[in-house]
Amino acid sequence: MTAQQSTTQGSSARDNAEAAPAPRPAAPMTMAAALNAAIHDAMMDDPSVVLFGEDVGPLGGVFRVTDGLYAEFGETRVSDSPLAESGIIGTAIGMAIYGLRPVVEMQFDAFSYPAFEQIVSHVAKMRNRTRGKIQLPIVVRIPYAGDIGGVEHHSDSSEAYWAATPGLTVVTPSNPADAYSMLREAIASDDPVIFMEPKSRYWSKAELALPVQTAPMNKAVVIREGSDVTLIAYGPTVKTALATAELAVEEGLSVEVIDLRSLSPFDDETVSASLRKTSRAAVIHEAAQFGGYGAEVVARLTERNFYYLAAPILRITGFDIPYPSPKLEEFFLPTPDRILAALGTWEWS
Amino acid sequence: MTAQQSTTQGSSARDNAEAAPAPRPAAPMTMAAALNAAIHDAMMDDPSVVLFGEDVGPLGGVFRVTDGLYAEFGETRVSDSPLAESGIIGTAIGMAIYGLRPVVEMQFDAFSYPAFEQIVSHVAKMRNRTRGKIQLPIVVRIPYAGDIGGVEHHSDSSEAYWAATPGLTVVTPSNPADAYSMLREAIASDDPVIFMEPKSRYWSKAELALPVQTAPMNKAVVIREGSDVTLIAYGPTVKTALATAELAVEEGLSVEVIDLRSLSPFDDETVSASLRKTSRAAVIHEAAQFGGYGAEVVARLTERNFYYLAAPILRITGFDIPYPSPKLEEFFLPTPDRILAALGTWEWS
Amino acid sequence: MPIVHNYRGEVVRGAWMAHDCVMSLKVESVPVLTQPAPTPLRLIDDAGVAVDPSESGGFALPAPEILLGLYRRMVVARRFDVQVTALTRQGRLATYPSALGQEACEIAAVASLDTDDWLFPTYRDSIALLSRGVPPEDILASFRGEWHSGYDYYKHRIAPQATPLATQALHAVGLATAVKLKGDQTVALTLLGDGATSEGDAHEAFNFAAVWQAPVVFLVQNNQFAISVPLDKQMACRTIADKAVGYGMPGYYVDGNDVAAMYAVVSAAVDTARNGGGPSLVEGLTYRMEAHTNSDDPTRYRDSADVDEWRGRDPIERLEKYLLSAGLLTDDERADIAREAEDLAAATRECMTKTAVIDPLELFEHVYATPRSALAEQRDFLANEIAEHEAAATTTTGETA
Amino acid sequence: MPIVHNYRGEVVRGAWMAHDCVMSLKVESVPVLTQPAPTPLRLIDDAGVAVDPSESGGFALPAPEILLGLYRRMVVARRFDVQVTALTRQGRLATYPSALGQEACEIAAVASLDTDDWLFPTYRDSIALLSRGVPPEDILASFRGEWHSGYDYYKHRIAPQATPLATQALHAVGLATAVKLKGDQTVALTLLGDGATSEGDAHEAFNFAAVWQAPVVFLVQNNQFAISVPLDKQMACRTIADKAVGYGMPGYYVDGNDVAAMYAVVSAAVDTARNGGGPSLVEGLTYRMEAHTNSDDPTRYRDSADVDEWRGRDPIERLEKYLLSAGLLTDDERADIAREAEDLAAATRECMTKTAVIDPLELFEHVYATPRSALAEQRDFLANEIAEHEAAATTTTGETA
Ligand SMILES: Cc1ncc(C[n+]2csc(CCOP(=O)(O)OP(=O)(O)O)c2C)c(N)n1
Ligand SMILES: Cc1ncc(C[n+]2csc(CCOP(=O)(O)OP(=O)(O)O)c2C)c(N)n1
Ligand SMILES: [Mg+2]
Ligand SMILES: [Mg+2]
Repeated sequence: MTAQQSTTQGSSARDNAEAAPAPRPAAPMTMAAALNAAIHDAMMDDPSVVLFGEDVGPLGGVFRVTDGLYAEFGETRVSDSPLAESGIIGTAIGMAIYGLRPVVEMQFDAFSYPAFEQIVSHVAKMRNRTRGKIQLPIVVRIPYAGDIGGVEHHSDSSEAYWAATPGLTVVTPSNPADAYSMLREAIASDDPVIFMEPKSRYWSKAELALPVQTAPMNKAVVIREGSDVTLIAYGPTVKTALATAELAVEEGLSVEVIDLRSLSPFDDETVSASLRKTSRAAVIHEAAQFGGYGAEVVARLTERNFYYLAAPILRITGFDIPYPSPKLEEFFLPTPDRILAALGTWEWS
Repeated sequence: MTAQQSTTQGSSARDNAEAAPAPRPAAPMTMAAALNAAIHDAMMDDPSVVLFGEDVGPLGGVFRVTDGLYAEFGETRVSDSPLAESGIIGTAIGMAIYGLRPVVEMQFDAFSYPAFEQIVSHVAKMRNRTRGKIQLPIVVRIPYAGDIGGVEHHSDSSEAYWAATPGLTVVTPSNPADAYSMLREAIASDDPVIFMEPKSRYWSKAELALPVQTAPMNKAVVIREGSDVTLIAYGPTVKTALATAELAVEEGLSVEVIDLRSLSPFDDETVSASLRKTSRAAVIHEAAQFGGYGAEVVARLTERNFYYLAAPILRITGFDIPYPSPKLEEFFLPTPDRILAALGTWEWS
Repeated sequence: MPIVHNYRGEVVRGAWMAHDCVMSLKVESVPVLTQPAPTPLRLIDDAGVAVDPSESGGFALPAPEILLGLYRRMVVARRFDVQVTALTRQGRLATYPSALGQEACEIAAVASLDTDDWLFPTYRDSIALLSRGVPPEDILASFRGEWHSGYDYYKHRIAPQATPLATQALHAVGLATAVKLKGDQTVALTLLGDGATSEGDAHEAFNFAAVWQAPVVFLVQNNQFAISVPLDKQMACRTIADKAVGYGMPGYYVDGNDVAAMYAVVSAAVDTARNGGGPSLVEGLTYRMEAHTNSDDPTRYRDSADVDEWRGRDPIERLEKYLLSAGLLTDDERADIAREAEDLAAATRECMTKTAVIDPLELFEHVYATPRSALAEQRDFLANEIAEHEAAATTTTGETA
Repeated sequence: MPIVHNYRGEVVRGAWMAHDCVMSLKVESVPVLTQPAPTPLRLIDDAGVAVDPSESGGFALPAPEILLGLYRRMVVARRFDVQVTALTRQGRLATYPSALGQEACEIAAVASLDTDDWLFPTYRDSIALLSRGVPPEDILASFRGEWHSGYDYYKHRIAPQATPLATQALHAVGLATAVKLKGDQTVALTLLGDGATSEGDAHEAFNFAAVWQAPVVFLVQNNQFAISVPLDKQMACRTIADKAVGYGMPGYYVDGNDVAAMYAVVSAAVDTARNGGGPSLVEGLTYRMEAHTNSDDPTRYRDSADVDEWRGRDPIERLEKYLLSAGLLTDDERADIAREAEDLAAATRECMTKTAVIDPLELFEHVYATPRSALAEQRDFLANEIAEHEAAATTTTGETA
């Protein structure tokens, strides 16, 4: 490859991504299937997209997200790597330097930790280090969070680590349509993207006519209008927030629900606008509260909207303990009841 | 070793730590020397304390914190390990299971990242995993932060990663007396402790009569009384906060300064008390702001003291970018001027 | 038998496969191997016939009572494994990684250890725990999702079953190093899978162990798959034992379905470690007969033909054939072993009927040795929530009553 | 010359040190080595005398013009290194890790690569960058603290000098794999230190490269120290080349102060990679003559006697002796080389007089390709702050005027 090609790495891919295939008839589709379709379509459109990781080949991934891709695209573009996460990210970096757009998988997010150095010291910093000369269009897919009855290490929520790392873009879909649209956008992006997939939502279904394009992946979306309070959720807790909003109706409480979608960057505009309307907000996530992503949400919203707040922004999250074993996770996970109870602690004058 | 001994691991060490050596005459001492003395005295008091890492032996560490210990205690208790951080933490875990109390060093905090999995998945979780049957009295010393003209990877501030991890205790001294006292307490603790040493303060001096005992390491300390605003700092920014308080006097502003000392746990009592007195606060750290430790400080203090706040709690921190190269770090680091300017943005009615 | 000179000019007699690259090897306690690499060392062949001593690399067939003991333990262990797999299929456990077909490796490992030695197992090695005396209910606590791990580590000298691959190998090396520093005689043995050897932690563990001459044995169960990934996508060297060369420790390539060979080699490696000879790497070539876990579907990535072929190399049948032909296994003995196995299976089913009720408030108890007020607050919060729910529940029942 | 059978029954002819454990080796392009291990391969001995071909493991002495070119590049590179070390002692640079004494490895590496090949260097390898055409001011940008890295990566086909040890080896393997997927002819060569081989990333890089048969060459400069830690605390195998065995790739153990041998072996390894023969591991046994960096104090951990001994094995003097005795180096040539070296030194001093002014606002420019409003706000904040300070400054001067 020539320096010419190299320095224009990615842009061609972006164009390709825009030249999307013809719409297909609507069909009910799980989030896993939508992710699969997104990778498939991206590989069709852009020959520089390659896929590798542990068990992503013939098996199709332990969650079957890459099902059939090995058969269709073959060994050169879809491959099972040796079992080493730092090796997966490190080699993806080298491939990206040469102009490929690797899509790699960390089988479960606790298993992304061996790759922490490659992600934090290189994936996040390479572009800044080289004054923009080298960019790394890598997508790191990470199935995260719990509520699947998984044994230890299979239900972590690692988003706080990635979001705290300048240079990384961190997004997470909560539904099949976003899963397809955001993954396409992530693969087309010239920035490295940590793409966090909520395991518990893999089998959630929606009627989709692909290729579907939803809001840009760096935008939060108000998915339910309300006037009394804003619930801020992402990934697995969006469903919880919507259920809470339903429940709240009986209590005469009008709840607005925001799906953040993008954890880094944070969409201040959309969220602050909602907060200024309702004057009350709570952020909901599975991860432990202390130092969790919710802290940033509370801090920046309070800084920017202090005089609009009728009450402190609440965090309804996991406890400050390691994620529990299957028989105890129900006590750990934020529930609509717990969220409603928390809202009840506010002075509602 | 028998199960008996094993299950009582540590306690004996704690007793030893209390039986401190006779006071020595006061002498001016750098933080590096105080840390060295703390390790030395702990090794004297407790034969189960061992020290290893990269270059901690004959060289005495790249910052000379372990200077002379190899000569005094010999190869069996002080050793240079092969060059592998995951190996250092992983073997420390095994040693702790057998009843030793390893004190290990990560040469610079960006170089703790290869050990991230061992720290997050094992050091932090082993005690909970085993229902308290196995505890890991390990101290991980991490020289952190910048302001030393270091090249890339030598000035990171990784505290947000550790503080967000349940199971870890994270502390950081800002002066020689605390350095000695807190490190002694960390080594005597039955919990694993991430001991973060502010590089830029290694050569700061104080008059010390060892063994000195300061406040418990899980306590924050008000190091300067004030009535108008509370500055919350830790490690390298404590000095900055004090300088700001001095400067503020001219502007007729009475600034209270808190040295957090413990990042996890967070001393809500002490900090909230100060905040309720001054009704205004700002947290100062070197690390990037987004998802940084300051977010937790702002979030929990606002949750707990909302109706006492005259203004939003501010964060004066590094920018949301990778730590800059030496010639540009001055623009990145929070300065007294920048902090004062920030306080000026509040409505002071 | 290869003779080579190391760079100190000393004559070094090498170990299996790793011959002329080994310098840290203490030969006294390790029999010299003579078979041409890379046929795995075997003492009893597939047909159950003892291998000619000239072919057995200097390793002697273990004594009859030892073989009988290994047979009993394998039969009992398999019964447990099959029982738990069945229970898992009934949805009674969150997950269970079966060791079916790997009994020779698992039992040889445990049988080679003294009571004071330490074992560092993985999720795969439940039958090793069983064979070392951990009660079924304690083993199953984690797979039932009651708690992350549920046995007495210091009583059994077994670390928690590790899930993050290869991480436990470093723990074993650390413990073994502590043993050495204290001048104790304990040995640490850690079990790894073939896939796990690709992780950086495996490399760091091998290297730390060799440099520190730690009394540790690395037993790699090469069951030829890492979930769906076959060995040839995992490494390009001939055998996993080859990897020992790069660390200066002996590497042994052994038929992992021949419990006699596994026992002979692992015991020798354990002796070497105990006698100050440093670490060894033992590869047991075997096969994972079951799916990776109950949630796996092997038909997606391997031929049933291969599975059938390996069924023909069953470690238990092989030893049984030998014992029978050697007249070492009586019908009474077999009946007795079968009874023990069935009793264990019954006990295992029985323990599943008791659901250990774990107080959710215990979630806050063990995270730290030093109490934290913030956690106490959260515990109280949960206690309240639970109390309110129960109150609500009773009132509802009250109403409906 | 050893002949062994791999487990497919194929006859495999091995490479230096890694003989009979190598199966992935394509021998066509790799000369067969016959010297007894573990004397490092040498083509010109310490005294500057050419080694008898029967002793040279089948590697031929490079042609005179190549040797002359290597000599020139080493002399020039050393002059640069010495100059920069001097400037650093004057406090003009933040830091500089010198490669003094390692010129044979550094120059042989660069000389073995085509312009389209890629180099993945470390902080230690500035003279390799220089020899590949990177201007002094671009090399020094990072050590002067102007920016983290400062040259044109795609023009020179050189990745940023890596600081996190062994991480760059994986980048090299990834790039080489991409080359293979695209069907290109490019080769990636990465430089590592002896200490770096202990990191998990080194293991993963070696293994991925071997499994994927990536066109990559791992050149380990064994300068026998990792800052203060000597090799015997780093590993227990005989040589770093031994490590190749566990990956199924050829390992070469070479005198790292003999540029002729280093060039011959590294070029052969590069050819092997280019011709589809997969990766190789080359160890150059050398010595770090300077401190680790200017902030290091070697007297704390090594004898000056060792340093003196290695000064006697100087790679430049050795080749010079050979060239002179062979009548290949004229006085004019030497004068010309000296002039080139002095010119470079002058240019290096000159570039230090120019302080590159970097706009602090650039700090926000390259973090993301996709603009972020939050970062724009922070940039504006800093711009304001700077403007105000300047305003304040001018008013003060105004007053004092
Ligand atoms: C660090 C890490 N990465 C990924 C996984 C997910 N995982 C669990 S088992 C497994 C395969 C392990 O294969 P092997 O080491 O051969 O052991 P086996 O399961 O065959 O006994 C994988 C990839 C994990 N547990 N840990
Ligand atoms: C992951 C990591 N750990 C620690 C360091 C700190 N460090 C910088 S150089 C060095 C020694 C490296 O030795 P070696 O690999 O032999 O290279 P050399 O400096 O001798 O060229 C260390 C420990 C680092 N840069 N990266
Ligand atoms: Mg396996
Ligand atoms: Mg070195």
